[in-house]
Amino acid sequence: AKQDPNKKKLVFAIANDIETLDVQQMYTGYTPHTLLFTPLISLGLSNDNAYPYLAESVEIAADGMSITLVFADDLKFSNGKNCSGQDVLKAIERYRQISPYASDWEEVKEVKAEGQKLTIYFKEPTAYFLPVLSSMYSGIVDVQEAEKLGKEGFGQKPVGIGPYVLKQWVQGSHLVFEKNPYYKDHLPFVKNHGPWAFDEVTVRIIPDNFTRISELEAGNVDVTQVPVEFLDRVKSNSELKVISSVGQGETYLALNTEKAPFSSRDFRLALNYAINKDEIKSAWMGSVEPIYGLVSPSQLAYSEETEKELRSKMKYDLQRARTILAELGCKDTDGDGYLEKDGKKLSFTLLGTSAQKVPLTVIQNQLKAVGIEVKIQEQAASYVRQAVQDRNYDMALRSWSWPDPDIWYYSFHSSMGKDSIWNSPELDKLLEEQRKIVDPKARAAKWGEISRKIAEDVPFIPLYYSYNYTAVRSNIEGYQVSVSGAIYWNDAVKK
Amino acid sequence: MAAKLLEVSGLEVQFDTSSGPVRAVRGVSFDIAEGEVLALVGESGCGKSTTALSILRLVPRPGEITGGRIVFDGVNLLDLDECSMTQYRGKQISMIFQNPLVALNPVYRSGFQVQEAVMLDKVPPDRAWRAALNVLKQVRLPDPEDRARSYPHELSGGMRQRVMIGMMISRFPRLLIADEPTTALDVTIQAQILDLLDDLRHEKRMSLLIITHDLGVVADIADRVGVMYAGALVETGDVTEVFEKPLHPYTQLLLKALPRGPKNELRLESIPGGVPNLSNLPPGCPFHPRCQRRLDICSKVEPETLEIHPGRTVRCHLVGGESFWKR
Amino acid sequence: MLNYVLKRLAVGVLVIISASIVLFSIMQLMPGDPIRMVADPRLPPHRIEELKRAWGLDKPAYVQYLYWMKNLLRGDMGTSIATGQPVGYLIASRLPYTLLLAGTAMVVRYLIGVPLGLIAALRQGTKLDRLLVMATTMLMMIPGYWFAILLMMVFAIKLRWLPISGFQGPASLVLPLMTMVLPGIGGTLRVTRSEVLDTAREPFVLTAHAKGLSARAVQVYHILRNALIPVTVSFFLNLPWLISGSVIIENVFAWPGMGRLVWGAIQSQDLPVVQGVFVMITALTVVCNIVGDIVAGLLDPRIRVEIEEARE
Amino acid sequence: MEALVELERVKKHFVIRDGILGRRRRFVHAVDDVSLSIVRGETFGIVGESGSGKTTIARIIPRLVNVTSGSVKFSGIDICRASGRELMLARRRMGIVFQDPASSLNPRVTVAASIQRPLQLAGLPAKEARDRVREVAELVNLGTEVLDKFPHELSGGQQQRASIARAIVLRPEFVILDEPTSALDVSVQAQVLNLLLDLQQRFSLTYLFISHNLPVVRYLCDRIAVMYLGKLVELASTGVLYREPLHPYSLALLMAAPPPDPKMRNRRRFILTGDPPSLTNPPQGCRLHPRCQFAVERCRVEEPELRDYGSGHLAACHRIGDLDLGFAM
Amino acid sequence: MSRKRTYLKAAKNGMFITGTVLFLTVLLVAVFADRIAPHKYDEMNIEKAFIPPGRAYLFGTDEFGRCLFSRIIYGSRIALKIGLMVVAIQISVGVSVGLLAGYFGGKLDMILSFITDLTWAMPPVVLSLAIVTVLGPSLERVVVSTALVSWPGCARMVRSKTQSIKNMPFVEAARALGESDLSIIVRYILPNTLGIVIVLTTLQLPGAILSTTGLSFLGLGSQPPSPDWGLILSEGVNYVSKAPWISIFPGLALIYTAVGFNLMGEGLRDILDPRT
Ligand SMILES: Nc1ncnc2c1ncn2[C@@H]1O[C@H](COP(=O)(O)OP(=O)(O)OP(=O)(O)O)[C@@H](O)[C@H]1O
Ligand SMILES: Nc1ncnc2c1ncn2[C@@H]1O[C@H](COP(=O)(O)OP(=O)(O)OP(=O)(O)O)[C@@H](O)[C@H]1O
Ligand SMILES: [Mg+2]
Ligand SMILES: [Mg+2]
Repeated sequence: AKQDPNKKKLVFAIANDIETLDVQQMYTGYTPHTLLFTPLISLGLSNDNAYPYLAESVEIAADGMSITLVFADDLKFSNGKNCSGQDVLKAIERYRQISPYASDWEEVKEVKAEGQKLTIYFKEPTAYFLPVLSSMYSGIVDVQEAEKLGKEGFGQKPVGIGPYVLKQWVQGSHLVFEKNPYYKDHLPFVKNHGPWAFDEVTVRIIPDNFTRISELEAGNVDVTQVPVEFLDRVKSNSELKVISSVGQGETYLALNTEKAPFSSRDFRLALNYAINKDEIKSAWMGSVEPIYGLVSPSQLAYSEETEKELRSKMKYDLQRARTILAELGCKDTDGDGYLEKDGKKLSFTLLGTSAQKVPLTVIQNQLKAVGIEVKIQEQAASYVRQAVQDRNYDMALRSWSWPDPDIWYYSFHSSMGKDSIWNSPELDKLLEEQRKIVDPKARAAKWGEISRKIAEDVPFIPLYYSYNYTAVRSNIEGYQVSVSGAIYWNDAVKK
Repeated sequence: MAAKLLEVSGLEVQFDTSSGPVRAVRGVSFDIAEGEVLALVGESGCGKSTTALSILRLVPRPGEITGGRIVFDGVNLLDLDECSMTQYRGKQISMIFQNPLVALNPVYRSGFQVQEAVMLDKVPPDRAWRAALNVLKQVRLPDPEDRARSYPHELSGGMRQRVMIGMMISRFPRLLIADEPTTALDVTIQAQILDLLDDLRHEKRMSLLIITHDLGVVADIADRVGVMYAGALVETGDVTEVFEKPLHPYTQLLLKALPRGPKNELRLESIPGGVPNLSNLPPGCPFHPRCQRRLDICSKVEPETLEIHPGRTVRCHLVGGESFWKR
Repeated sequence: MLNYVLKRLAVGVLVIISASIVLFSIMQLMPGDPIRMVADPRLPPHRIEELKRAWGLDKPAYVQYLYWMKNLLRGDMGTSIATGQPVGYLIASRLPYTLLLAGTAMVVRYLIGVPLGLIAALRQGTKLDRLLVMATTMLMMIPGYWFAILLMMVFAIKLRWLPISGFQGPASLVLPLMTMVLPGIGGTLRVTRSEVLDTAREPFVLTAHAKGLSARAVQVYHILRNALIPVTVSFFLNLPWLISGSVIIENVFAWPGMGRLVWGAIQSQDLPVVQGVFVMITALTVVCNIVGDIVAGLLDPRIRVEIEEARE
Repeated sequence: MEALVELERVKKHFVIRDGILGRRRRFVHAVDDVSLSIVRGETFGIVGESGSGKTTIARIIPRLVNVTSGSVKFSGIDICRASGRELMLARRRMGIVFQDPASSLNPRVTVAASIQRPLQLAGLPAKEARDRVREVAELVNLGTEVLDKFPHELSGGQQQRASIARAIVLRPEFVILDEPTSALDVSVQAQVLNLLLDLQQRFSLTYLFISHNLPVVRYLCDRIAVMYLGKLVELASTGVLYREPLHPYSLALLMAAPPPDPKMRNRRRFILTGDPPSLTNPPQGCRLHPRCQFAVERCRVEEPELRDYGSGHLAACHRIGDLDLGFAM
Repeated sequence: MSRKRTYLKAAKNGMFITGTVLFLTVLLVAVFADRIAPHKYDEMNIEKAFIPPGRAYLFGTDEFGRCLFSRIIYGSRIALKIGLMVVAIQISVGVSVGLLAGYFGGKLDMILSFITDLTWAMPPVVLSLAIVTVLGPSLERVVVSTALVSWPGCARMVRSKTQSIKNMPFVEAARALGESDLSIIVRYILPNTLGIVIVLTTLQLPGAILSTTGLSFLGLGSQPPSPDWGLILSEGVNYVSKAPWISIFPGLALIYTAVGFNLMGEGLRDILDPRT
């Protein structure tokens, strides 16, 4: 019997238009990039260790001063050209030159290639480096080809090493991929190491949620992200399966600590007690989980104890918030329902993006309950960032996602200049220390210390980390999912 | 006297406007003989154009012919259906309008507009074009070949009016209605057009119904004249008779209101007041508020049309009855 | 005539340049910069400065503009900061879809709107007339997103007659087309209706009747012919408007058009793309205006004279 | 005899700009080298075909348009060079009445307000102004009930009387009447003409009366100027002009309007052929020559000058003397 | 045309009456919003989220358990404010430009006409997107930017009307009386362009409301918890499958108001048209 041709096809749908296909030039990566470029290593299904992926083996020196990657002898680019350690080195050099994130490699002292072996030497032990190697940004490009095609040309016709190669790209509409016959990876937890079971993979760009979910339900899309508003609907559909994963990172409420009354720790503490994170969760249909520390469960260096401890200390307590505010001399003198301090009404702006409408509105409402007026201003994320940098704000919702908590380094360390929203010599020291701790347990403990320090000063208020939902058609089986939501399609088949 | 070509009797036209019905034409009766020129005069808004349009059954909405008969060559036009009426328009009766700029379609060449008319008689296009040129020559359009290829806005007022006349006589109608054919034109051009109309009428043996408010034009071209006031025909008669011995006070005053010499020779007789509003006519004779010789009856009963002798009628309480003979 | 067009084009170029300056200034006023718009927080400050320098964003605004202009004259519209792709390529790959949708929408809209307007005018004051006007008014006022979703639910999801989104052949065109066309019909209907009514009141129509043309002939050759002049012109005046005005529809139907491109570019302050699209649409507007004038001139000899006189 | 208004070699060329940025210019010689003077107390008539420059002259005198060259004097004041204040004062001594009564009054204000406005501008106190308005309204036979109406609620005759009232409310010496009756019905025209005569007698006004209706001009005017394509072709006192017109165009005008008398139907006619040519491109030589049956070669090349043929009878024609155009009218 | 006739025509014009009635209801609702609405527009009750329309909540509740009926009632104030503000700005810019260009002509006209053409040629959506993105989202900015790109139509119309009025005898007479240019523009020309301006206003109002809604939809307009219909609509579409009523009711309210204004404008046009 002839096989249904549809079974040999897989269709993804994504919401965002994609940028260049050159992973070394892009700012943000999406599904198409993962098809074309395979990361050097994998953090595994539970984000606990470094596993081989594109590299045949990965070895971290005990002192944390170097990482050695070995590649298969028959490693080939998607155009069939052999890829030696030297080629990988060239790709890394190109990355360090042109990628916006070249600074990820700043702590690297030297990279040496020897046959199919590549060794990365650090200036100091570098714990945070694994996520860099495990991200698709570290995908290997054919530098020779890139130089031939030029920056722009290569972005449209990339040559790298991934399970698929680009067949067709209709701007703004969809991309079609076909199998890369030369592909081979070394993931330890999958059976199939070649291209996947699908002859053709399509990635469609469908910005509107309603439309995307409708396409999914109609059977025209196999895999897509599900916005929480559509979760009920998708879950109730027996043809679909929902994979939920935990986002790596958190959303927090940044406070302008250089400006009264946010310069007062007690005031910030009062705000902390006034905000009910559980209510945000329920208003957002459970799609987020309250967080009190700095590390979310799917990140490296997470510690449950720290989280528990901080929760009991920092939990929502309306009464306490009111008491602190009263002690600070905030009083409703004119009976408008809002407090005044020194004759000035407590009225602040709250910046956030339009995607954060729910938490913004809930926080607005909660602060109203303690007598603080909040004016919401929805802005693009970069404006929020700029406003925070310029200290031109009262409160702002900010968030980020990265497998390693080291990302906080960029928000705190004094060397970040204006990007550092809060710093102190002790904090600087702690942040530098955690970078060098290679042992996961010890590193988690260090992060506990940092979290507690922050909870003490309350320079900002951690709010939540989010769940991500991905719908996959039920007739697709065999894929594996990591805690952070990465899906390994190697063994997947369509029934 | 030649046979009557057109007989209009008791014509009533009403406009249903938002401020109530307007009786634009009230019981108008007149006739035109073959080859005769009848002029209708009267002040603006007294229903002259409406009367003329009624004959072609082209009274625009919201106007409607509500009564009377229009007998053309023995056929009551008001009984015809729209389709047969089209057979009369242009072929039997045609009409030229006051302002030839707006009365010609700006997007077609003037020659085509004549040709289009000729082609209605099942004439093939090329012959129709030649016929059109011929007609334009007859109406004394200079350079007819050239002008026929011009668009209306490229022609002067006089030329346009000639194209218009050409278009309307191209199918040899038996009656030509000319609604203020010269009002929009300069006096020197007016003279040319009047001359042309007069010539055509003789050459083609057309009857002519000319509508104007210029008594000079009437005196110049008409055989007979009808004077209208507030939708009614108040006096008809032979031109010389009416001009010499007007019977209706309105006609009399009108003739005296015309300046005929320098100011120091005579003072103009002015008629007090203005033309009444047709939607709100005074009771009785519509002229009575302005009439210095009005009787009691004038403000109560509208006078009947009185035929003094064949072809001479008047509609006034002062004429006929006892009061007339007493004077 | 050619001379006239050339002169109009010259003014058009002036308009385009001024428009691009206006937009450039507006975009300069935006707080933040395109690099920050697209980058992760992982990007440290010194790296941002480096990238800005690489893109020439550290130069004074007028230098940036002149540079952009210089490249434009060489036919190079620059490179998108956010996506790293050539702007010319981005626009070229989106324009056909936009033109296909907007162009067809305009044509269909007029094909439906003009006859309906004619019917309404000929039946002026009747129930049918009122119904047509009312119904199209309602259509005109329905919020775009709403309408799009409604149509999608009915025709694509419930009835499964049409594809939901994307472009997979002519059938995909139907829904976006309907969303664009239906609200527009009202406008076309009204223009046609009032033009026909106005023309019907013109004295030359009376002339046409008086010379013995049948009612149908008068309607076709004298009323319609003249009334269609402004209607045709409005077609060309509306066309560019439609091209820029479809962000929402393109989003809903995942249509790979310019609206989405420019919307994304504005959000990420991708100046080269915004400028490129803007200039493109402005140019299209200018050209459409000129074409509209020429068509009007061809249809209406009175206008033609002005054009020809201007030429000497 | 004192000249109230004096025009000396007045030219007015309108520029019609077109092309891109108005680069191309064409000239309309609306008034071309016209000299005339209007004597205090007289009614001076101007006749001529449409577009011959009559209205332009009317607009030149109060400087509603600036002359291209030449000088305009109003009671000794050089209007063309007058300062703003002088001009304003001079303008207050003139009144203007236009042809179209319906658009002569601001449709958005009442008739009373329209008439009162000049007084207001002249700085009269409101109460006094209102009295004056009532006074003037009586003069022109406008009932007080009419004063509070809007222009469109009035009949044409009433509208025209209202605009006459506005023109004379400042007690001017000089009134410009630009075809004041041509939009009116015959019966109403007589009312207005009588009113004008009355006013002239009472206030010893000087009129400039523009019209193309010959009988009316003859009725009202003491002297008449005939214009053709921006040129003054003949100027004479009314009686003289009617008795012995010198210029063929004057004759054509006089003969063109048929008298309201059927007996005159078979009078001798003199009809100009052809249409008036374009003003942007007037014919060489005598401007009338393409339409004039008496034209000879000289008329085609040489432009005739305006010459005095005795007792202020001016005419510009090469063939005066060769022809006898005298008809008893 | 007398005033009485205008009233009569208005009384007989079905479109105008329907439009006026629709508009008046919106106006009344806006004025008495606090009395009509059973809840405050920002009163949250997260346990009561997503209650479908019914007895307890006429239009149901939204994701925060806010009463949708109350929000829409309060929203009418914003809708009217948007419409009137956009049109006010647009008309005042358009009218001034049109009057100046039309009256003075010459160089000034050339410059103003060029600016008008320029604004006309620029894609309005892109331009107002850019403006609002620059200034940051807020209702006022959306309003201003929408108005700033939509005045050329009005300017053109007023310009040509001014050109025709300025040659009317009554203006000429005014000049002869020594009226200043400013006085002529204000006293003589402006009042006479009022007719078309009024018609234009009512016809542009719904468009103004709709286009600001479009911008709100793209997240550029009012900020939460404002009961702006556009905002409710754009928030509601997220829940279009879970709670369709959140987006349906503001949509209906929008259509209701827009159709009201539109019919009123069309009606007014008929009424003020002297030919009918
Ligand atoms: N379309 C119309 N709608 C309403 N009333 C009309 C219409 N046409 C004419 N009338 C009325 O009919 C009356 C007669 O109009 P008509 O045009 O026949 O007068 P007229 O004598 O030809 O006037 P004029 O000398 O101004 O041409 C007018 O008073 C007018 O009120
Ligand atoms: N503002 C202007 N711009 C350009 N041309 C003008 C202007 N005003 C008048 N003209 C031209 O000047 C010429 C003389 O016009 P004017 O109004 O003085 O003539 P007229 O004798 O009063 O004519 P009518 O009898 O039609 O009123 C006309 O050809 C006219 O087109
Ligand atoms: Mg008439
Ligand atoms: Mg004039």
